[in-house]
Order: sequence, then structure tokens, then C-alpha cells
Amino acid sequence: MLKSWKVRIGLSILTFFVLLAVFGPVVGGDPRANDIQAISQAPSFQHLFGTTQFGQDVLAQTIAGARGSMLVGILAAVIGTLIAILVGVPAGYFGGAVDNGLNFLTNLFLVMPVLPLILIVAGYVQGTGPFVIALIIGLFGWSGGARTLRAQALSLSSRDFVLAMRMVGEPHRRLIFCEVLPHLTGWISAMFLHGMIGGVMAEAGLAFLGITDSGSISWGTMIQAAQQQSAVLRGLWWWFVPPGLCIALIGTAATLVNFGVDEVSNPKLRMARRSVVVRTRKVAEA
Amino acid sequence: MLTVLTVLTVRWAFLARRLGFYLAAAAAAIGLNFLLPRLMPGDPSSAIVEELERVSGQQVPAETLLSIRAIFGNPHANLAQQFADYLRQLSHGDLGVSVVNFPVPVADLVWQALPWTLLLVGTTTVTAFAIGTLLGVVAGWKAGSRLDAILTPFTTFLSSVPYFWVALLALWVFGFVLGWTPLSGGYDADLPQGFSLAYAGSVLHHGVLPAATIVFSAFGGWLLGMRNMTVTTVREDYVLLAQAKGLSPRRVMFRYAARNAMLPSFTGFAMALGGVVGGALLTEIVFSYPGIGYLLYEALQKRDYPMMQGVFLLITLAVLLANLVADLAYVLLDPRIRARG
Amino acid sequence: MSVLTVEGLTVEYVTGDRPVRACDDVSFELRRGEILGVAGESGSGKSTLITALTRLQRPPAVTTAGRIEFHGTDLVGLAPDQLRKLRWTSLAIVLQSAMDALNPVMRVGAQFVDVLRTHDKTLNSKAAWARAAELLGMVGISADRVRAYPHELSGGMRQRASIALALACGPELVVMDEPTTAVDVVMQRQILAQVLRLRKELGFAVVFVTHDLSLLLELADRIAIMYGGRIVEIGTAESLYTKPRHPYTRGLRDSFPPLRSELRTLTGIPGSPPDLRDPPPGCAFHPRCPDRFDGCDQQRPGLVTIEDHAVACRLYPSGDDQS
Amino acid sequence: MSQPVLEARAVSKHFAAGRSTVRAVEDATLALLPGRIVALVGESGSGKTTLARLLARFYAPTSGEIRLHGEAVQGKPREYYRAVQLIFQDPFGSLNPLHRVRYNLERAVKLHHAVRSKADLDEKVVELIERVSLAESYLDKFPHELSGGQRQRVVIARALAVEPKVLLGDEPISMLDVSIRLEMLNLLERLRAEDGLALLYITHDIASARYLCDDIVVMYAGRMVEGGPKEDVIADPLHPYTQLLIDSSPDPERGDRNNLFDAEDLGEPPSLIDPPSGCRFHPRCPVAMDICRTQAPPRTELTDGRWTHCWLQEKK
Repeated sequence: MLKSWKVRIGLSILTFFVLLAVFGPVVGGDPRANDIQAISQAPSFQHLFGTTQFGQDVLAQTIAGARGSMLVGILAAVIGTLIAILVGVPAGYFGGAVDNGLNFLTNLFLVMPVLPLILIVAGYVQGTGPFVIALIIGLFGWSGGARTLRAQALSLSSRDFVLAMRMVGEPHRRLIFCEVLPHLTGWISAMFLHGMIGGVMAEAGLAFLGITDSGSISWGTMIQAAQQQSAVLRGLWWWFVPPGLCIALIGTAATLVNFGVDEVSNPKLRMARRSVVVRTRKVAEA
Repeated sequence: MLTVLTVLTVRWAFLARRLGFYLAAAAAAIGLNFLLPRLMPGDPSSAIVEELERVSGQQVPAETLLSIRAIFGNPHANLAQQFADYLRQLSHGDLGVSVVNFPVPVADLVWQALPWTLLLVGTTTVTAFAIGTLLGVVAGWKAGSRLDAILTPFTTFLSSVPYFWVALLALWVFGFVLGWTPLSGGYDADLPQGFSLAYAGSVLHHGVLPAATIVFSAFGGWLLGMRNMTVTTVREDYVLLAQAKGLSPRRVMFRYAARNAMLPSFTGFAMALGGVVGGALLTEIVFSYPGIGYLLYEALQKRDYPMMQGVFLLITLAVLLANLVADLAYVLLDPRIRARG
Repeated sequence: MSVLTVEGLTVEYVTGDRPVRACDDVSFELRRGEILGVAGESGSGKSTLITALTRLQRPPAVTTAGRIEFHGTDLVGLAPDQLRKLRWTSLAIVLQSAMDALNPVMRVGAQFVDVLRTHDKTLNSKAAWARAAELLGMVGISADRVRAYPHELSGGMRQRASIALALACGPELVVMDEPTTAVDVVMQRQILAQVLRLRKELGFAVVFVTHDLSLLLELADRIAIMYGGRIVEIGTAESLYTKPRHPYTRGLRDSFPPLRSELRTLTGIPGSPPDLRDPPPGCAFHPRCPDRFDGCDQQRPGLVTIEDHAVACRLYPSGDDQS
Repeated sequence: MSQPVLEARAVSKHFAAGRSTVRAVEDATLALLPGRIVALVGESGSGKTTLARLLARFYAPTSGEIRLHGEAVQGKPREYYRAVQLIFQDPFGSLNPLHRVRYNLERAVKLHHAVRSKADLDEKVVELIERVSLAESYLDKFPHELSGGQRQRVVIARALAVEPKVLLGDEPISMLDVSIRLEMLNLLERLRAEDGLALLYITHDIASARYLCDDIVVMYAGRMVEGGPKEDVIADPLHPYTQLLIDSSPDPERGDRNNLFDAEDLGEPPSLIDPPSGCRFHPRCPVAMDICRTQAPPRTELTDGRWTHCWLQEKK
């Protein structure tokens, strides 16, 4: 899998941001420190990414924001993926009445407009720190994953090797955990990455709407602060470009990893890789 | 039309099942809308009444009080009674009264905002889908070519960019730096509203940037999905046979490969269409575009609960309706649905 | 007179670290109206041969050497436009599973109409639909099924429909890739009866590829046996059945238990077919060969013609051994 | 004659398909005896696989009963699987690609035997793999490192770990390369001889059925049409469908190449959703009579253990 350049690049970017989130605040300086000598300054040697209207260093904020955004993203992904597994796998594996109930629930959450729903709930719930935000995002963002897992578990559970192990006498518990689940790791990891981007984006969206606790620093709150202070109308582009770019990078990285994983699991996609096509053409022309 | 009808009657079992589901989902949405304020701590209806009285400086009329209680909870009635009241209220199209814009009913505000959103997000969703799908087919058909090698990673990046951020950037570049487009709003407020050429022009002028940003950040997702489906479909036997038949490459690409590769994408498109109403919430906010999204934003900012509830209910029902329509269309697109359904 | 002459055809898959040679120096000739059977197991290269013959191969498969001469034209070097003109009017194909080979979202008739009208620009839509119904009738499918979708036909009907489709533009050569594996023996016999009848009427030649040698022995005029990407023996069905020379041919023939004659214990061929990614040196069959002797694991025998058929085995020596 | 280990008595299975019903198996009766091999021959859609899966208790019969050691089976199939094992058609699908050969065998051994120690377990596992003529070194391979034939041997070894009395083989060789099929049949034959297993061999290939089995049962469109000792059935088929099946099977010995393929077009096998009334074969039967169209033929018992469902024989 690591042979694919897509996976390698994607994983490097993700690792970078995870490290940034963990160690960043140690090296990044104080994001809340106001340098009244430098207000709304463009990038310079002193402030590589410039400063905000309050004289805060944008680089320090971006680094601190990594922690806020990644925390919500990862937490939301963990919650969403867990629910997806708990709902999707039993539905697909057991079928019947269990499936009818769980599948209905999944479809319901699938057709519900997630963002407005999150907004409404978050609007009622006062004082929304990162944990509450992650919880809400996770609670409403599992349905797509559950649907995929259900379909996969359904087809796996009727595969001959599961039936065969059942005939040998394996109990359901082992069939689910040792026969079915290991085949879903690819899907689950893709889902987790997907959930993480979704979480980061949703957090940014919510922060932008002013739903999250504005005291905490994340890329979303940075963009929101910029918007609030009319950074666009005043040309302070360095304020809102870095956090958005970071989100885009993480999203790209996760998509790249998923792309690579797809190529590994789907040989048809692998055959369509440029390296294969180019090599084929070279041999044909030789 | 006749064939459409026969097809639909033959496949009614599948559709009936879907219809049943959407009815249940609609019931669930209404139930959720009913329960949410009642599950929250405190008594939202009293809070709303107080807020109304504070804003308007006068006593809330008895009629309005009843309507608010029906929607947000009545501490004096049991839950079943409340639900009955709530449904009666809804059946009259009464979504309550906006706190901020007292005494304008929520329903009126929603109806005003709806056309703006439908226009902006509807056209852009369709456009993004069309562009993304078309490019995706080409990239998938020529998989491994230089075009594919450039287009695909680039759109991977595009599809990962938060679209409200793209909106901010666009606003900064085109609105602020270049000054080509207005900085906010959906029309020129100085012009009289109506079907005049100048007014239509101003709508277009205000709409072009939000529309462009939505298309720009949305088509990448369609492209990627369609590309991978096309790559997979191209290796199907029926595409191989179509090539063996000596059909023109264009025909093989569209009638055989793309036509089949599109089916899964189409389901996603249906969902996106459903999302139109709730749609580009954040983009609308960035551009202060007078649509549903902006309405919801204002409601949230000012804790205008009746407005939040009303907009949410509308968005949900629209999504359900769009999904149902999409299922109908899908039945026509895929003749096998009957066999499976 | 020969319709098709294949000479030294070599196909490689260029994935992984080194190319995998799936078809190696394949040569044969096909006469007008003849049925040539190609028999082989997994890894024999028979599927690769089909896509190479019909010029339908995709990356990473590449024809690295050889000629496919069709009426004096070499298909290997032909430009796509030229090739497209030959397709279906001269060279048609029937794939293994008609369920997969027919476009699921197009009516069966429409899949006839598009090819008919592509190759005959003068044909109008109405006439093309009528012709489609006529072609379906030729294989015993009633005309009203022309508007059906593939999933609405039974397995047998779909397979017949794809045979009718192959004959739509009057080709001289039809390549059939296990066309009856997906149907049952009774249906198989009926379909093949139709193919033989139509061949008599229309005079097309057939390359019939299958793993079922017992079927080919009855059906084909001549049979080529493939193993490890090469033709190891080729000759008339009769002589291959009564006097198989290659140990593999003999083993394969004796892998089909008899339906009537007295039963004895048969062993098939112990061992496994070769892995083309890592082929054995010398003769690909030597690890399983009951008759192998010194040098079989080093020298790769070429085809030698003996009486009525050709065989590639060191039991039948010739001067041009390749090492 | 010994008692049957496993029996199906008048078993039917109907599946719901939307609002219609698929009558996959109708009134099937079958007995498996220790040390005997019965071949169930039929085309796809004849119900042979459904019957195998009924006998494997993947689902319950709509009517009729399955009897193990003379007792009607009920309740959880766990105990049942100590006696009955199924070999699947696809050796690529019936081994989990993520588990080594050893894992498969060890699980089966642990579930069915009191294993005292690691050494004990190893010994049993080695014994199993050697019984299917594979070297011990195969234990640590993954399925993708094995050929189709080797996988099928592992599948058989896993089933043997249970020490079953009955082995059901659902087309166990049809997905293997032709040249290694006979070895597999020889292995099954050896197990029958060594363990006195009762074996049900399901196939569409009547020639391979003749090679392996003692008795043949022929199914068509969900019903059994004929049964009896193999040589009798093949040499002198009583049911017109059996006749057709034998005539259609490839047989290079026949020799008369010219007339082989003037087969009459008999149309399609029937739909199981709306099967023909009376005998299900009558629409394709060259000798169908009036009664065949209205009444299903009963089982006619003949001499030497032969039987058939055909009005021609009933009338005699």
C-alpha cells in the first residue's frame, strides 16, 4: 500500500498535522498574545504569517488552531465511526428484524439534512466546547458509513467462508470479530479519514456560524474572527487564507490516502494508473 | 408519457416501499421538530413570549400565545395533547411568529427567501453535477492519460477545500481587489423589485460570484466519483463488446460506459438536490445572499427559535421530497430496478 | 484458403517488476468456415489470446511480437479507424457471460440496431429494428423480445441473443470465449446445434475457446491445446483424441471420465498449472509430466509437425530446440 | 441394509420473491447411507443446491422434514454440524483470505475436541492436512498462495476435523481446473472407504457422477425425476429428461460427429415462480401425454432400487 505515492503523500501530510496538533503549541508561541506594535500587519520576518486586527500572530494561531480543529475532527470521527460500526455491522450480519430496525434508523439519518440539524441542536445547546461539538458532529455524521458497512457486512456474512466457519461451529461473536470485521478494516479506515475531514470541516462551518465557543482557537474560529472583523473588506487576506489552506491540505491528504486504498482494493483502478499506462505504451512502441 | 406510466405501474412495489419510508421519515422529522424544544432545559415558549414582549414592547396577543405554545411546548398540557395541537398548527401552515421580525409569521419570511436559494443553489448544483460528471467521464475514459494525471489530483484538492473559505477568497479577489462584483446581497436595493431588465441584471450580477464559488468547490467531488466509476465500468464486458462492435469511441463512451457509470453518481445527485434548500448555507452567509441559509444564520445569531424551527422543518421536508423524486427518476434510468425491487 | 494466420504472437502484461508473458510465440492458421477449438486451463493464456486476436486488449497487456494476418492485413499494426471498419463486419466475438456482455440499461434490440447502423449508414431505424428481430428469430427468440432488457431474458436466451448479435453484420470469423459455460448441458447442446446450422448457412469460421476438451472433441474440426501460454499440440479433433502425442494432451483427455465405457481409476494430472508470473524453466509442463527426462527442465521444445498434427515436446525431437 | 444417517423426507422449499413465490424444491426425498455415495445430478435451477443447503440447514424446509440418525432435526444446528459438513463449490470463497491454513484447522479442532496441549493440537492439525495429501508446510500458507485444488483439500480437511458422518459436496470440483478434478474425486472416494462417510455429491456433470458415486438421483425444475444404481440409470434412463441429459452431455466416444448437434430446440427450462402444471418437464418432453399436463406423476418404484416420476412408467 505504501508503494502508492498518493498514500505516501497523504500520510505524510496527515502525520505532519497530527504532530503539529500535539507539539505545535510548545513551539508556536502564544496565540493569544497581543502585539500592539503590530496590528493588522502583512506577513513579515517578525510575523511570518502577519498579524490579526488584535495584533495576534497568525502563524501562532494557525498552529494552535491545528490542535483545536484536529481534536474535534478526530473525536468526531471516532464517535461517528464507532456508531457506524455498531449500527452497520450487526444490521448486515444478522439481517431480518435487527436489520429492518437499524436500516430504518440509518436511512433516516441519511436523508436528514445534517448541517442544519447540527445547527439547530447546537443552537439549543448553550456553551459548546470542542467536546460537545465533536459529539454533535459524530452523532449526526455516521449514517453514510453505517450504510456502507451494512452492505459490506451483508455480503460478507453470506460469503462461503463465513458459512463454512459457522458449520465448523464458530459462535456468532467470533464470526463477527474474526471473520467479518477484519475484512472491513479498509472501509473503516477510509470512513475514519472521511469522518475526520468531515469533522474538521463541520467544526469550521460551525465556528464560522458562531456556534462554537469563541474562546477556543481553531481554524474555524480564526476564519470566523476574520469574517466578523470584515477582514475581506479590509484586505487582510493573511488572516483567513492560512486556516482555510490547512483544512484543504488535510482534506486533500485524506482523499489521497483513500484514493490509494481504493486502488489497492480495486484492481481495475490500479490498471488505470498513469505509470501502468505509460509503461504499456512504451513496451508497445518498442 | 405512456411508457413512463407503464414503467411506473410495473415498478410500483419498489416505489410504494420508498414512499412509505419517506412518509415515516417525514413523520420522524416533524416529531423531532416537536420534541427538540421540549427536550431542552427550561421553557422555550415562555422565553419566546418574554422575548417577544421585550422586543415589541407590548403584550403578546392571545392567538399568538396559543400558536407559540402549540409549537414550543405548553407546560399546562400533556405531551399527547401538545402533539395534537402542534399538528393542527402545522396543518394550517403556521410555523409561528418570528421573534426578530415580529409580528411577521415565519412562513412568510421563509417563502420570501426560498426563491433566492432555489435559484442560486438549484442552478449551481445542476451545473456542478453536469461539469463534474462530464469531466469525470473523460478522465475515467482516458485514465492514466496526462489529462487524467493533472485533472484528478487538482480536483482532489478542490473537493477538500471548505467552500465558505473559497467564497471568502473569491469575495476578496473579485469583490475587493478587482471590484468586479458586489460585496454582498442578492440584488441592487436601489432598484424596484420586479421583472425589469435592470433588476434581472442586478440579480445576475450579484449571483454570479456566489454561483461560481459553489460550482467551483462542488464539481470536484462529482468528477472524482465519476472518474472511478468510469474506470471500473470501462472494464466491464459490455463496454469491451461495444468496442468489438466497432462503434464510434464517442458512442461507446457515452451510451455504454458513462450511462452505466452514472447510476451510482445519480443517487448522490438526488441527495444533493435535496440539499439545495438547506444548501450552500455558508456561502449565502459570506455573500449576505438573501436565501434560506442566511435566514437560518440570522435566526441562530439572534436565537430566534421559531425561525430556526420553521426553516429546519422546511429544509427537511424539501430533502425528503427531492429524494422521492430522485427515486422516481432512478426507476426510469435503471431498468433492472424492477428485478431487484 | 485461410481466413486468419497467426504467427509468433506474443503478449505480455507489464505490471510488477518484470513482464509476465501470457501468450508466447503462438502460431496457427484458420481456414474458411472452420471451427478451431482452443483448449486450456487457468494460466494457459487462452483468454489473453482472445483479446489479442480481437485487438481488444487493454493496459497492461501488450502484444510484443507476432502478426495476426486477416485476409492479408496485419491487425497488429492497424490504425484504430481501419480496425473499426473491420470490426463486426469481418470479425465478431461472443463473450463468456451474455449477462455481462449486454449493456444492462439498453434494450436488446437497440444493441443490435446501433451496430447495424454503424456499419450500414443507409439503414434506417425502422429497418434496423426489423433486422434485429429477424436475427433474434434466427436463434429461436421470438420477435417481440426485441424490446426486452437483458435482465428480462433467461440465461439461455441471452446467450443466444449474443450469438445472433455476433452474426449481425455477416462476419467471416467469430471468436467464441466459452460461450456455453454459463448455460446447462441441454441448453449448451441446443445452442451449439444452432451455431453449427448457422455456420453451414452463413459460412463463418469460428475460434472456440474453452476449458472443456470433451466438448471440443465433438464440436471442433481442429483443436489447439494451450499450456503455460504456448500451443503444445495442434491437430484434427479426431487425431488428437485417438493419438494424443503430448503428455499434457493425453492427461487432459484422460481427465474426463467416460460416460459409457468401462470405468477405471483415473488420476488426471497431478500437480498444479504453472504460475505465469514465475514460469518453470524449459518446458512449462515438465514439473507435472509423467514422461519427462533429462533436459526437459532446460530446453523448451518448438512445434514439430508429425503426420497429421504438430506437437511441442522433446519426445518428438527436431533440430530447432530453443534453450 | 444399514440405516440411513441422513434423510430428507418429502422436503419442499419455497422462497418469497417480492409478491411471488419461487418453488425451488418440491417434495424431495433422499436417504444417505454410511459408506455410500449418492450423486444428485441436475442443471442450475433444478433445486440441487437448494436441497444441499436444506440438508446443511442454512434454512428450514417449507414442509417435510430432515432426519439425522432417524430423528427429525430441530433447534440450533450446532449439534447437527458435528455430524454433517458441507464442501462448497468455490474453494476461493470458502477460505477466509486473511487466515492461514493452520488457523482454519486449529479452530475446527478446538471447537470439537478436548485439546490438552499445544503439542496435541499440532499433532491433530498435521494429521488432518496429511489426510488430504498436503505436506505439513502448507499449514503456514495463506489461501492466496495455494492453487484451487490445494484450497479445496484444505476445505475438506477442515470439514474432517469435525469427524462428521455425512459430507455434502456442492459441486466440489466444478471450479477446479479439469486436470486436477479427478484427484479430488479420488480423495473423496478414499475418505468414503476409510471413514465410512455417507457422501452426497452434487453435480451437473453426469460423467463425473458416474465416476464417483453408487447411486444417481436426477432433479429437474425443483423435483426429483429419477433415481437408482448409476450404471442402470445411465445405460437405460427411464425418464425422458434423464435421457435428454445423457444425450446432451459431451461424450467423445460417441463418434458420429455429424448427427451430434442436430439437437431439437426444446425451449427453456421452466420458471420456478410459475412452474408448469402436472409434470414440470412436460413442455419440453417429446412424449408428453394429456395426463402429464394436469397431474404430477407419483413415484413409481421399480426393481433393483430404481424409481422414477413419470406417467410412462406408472402406466406400465
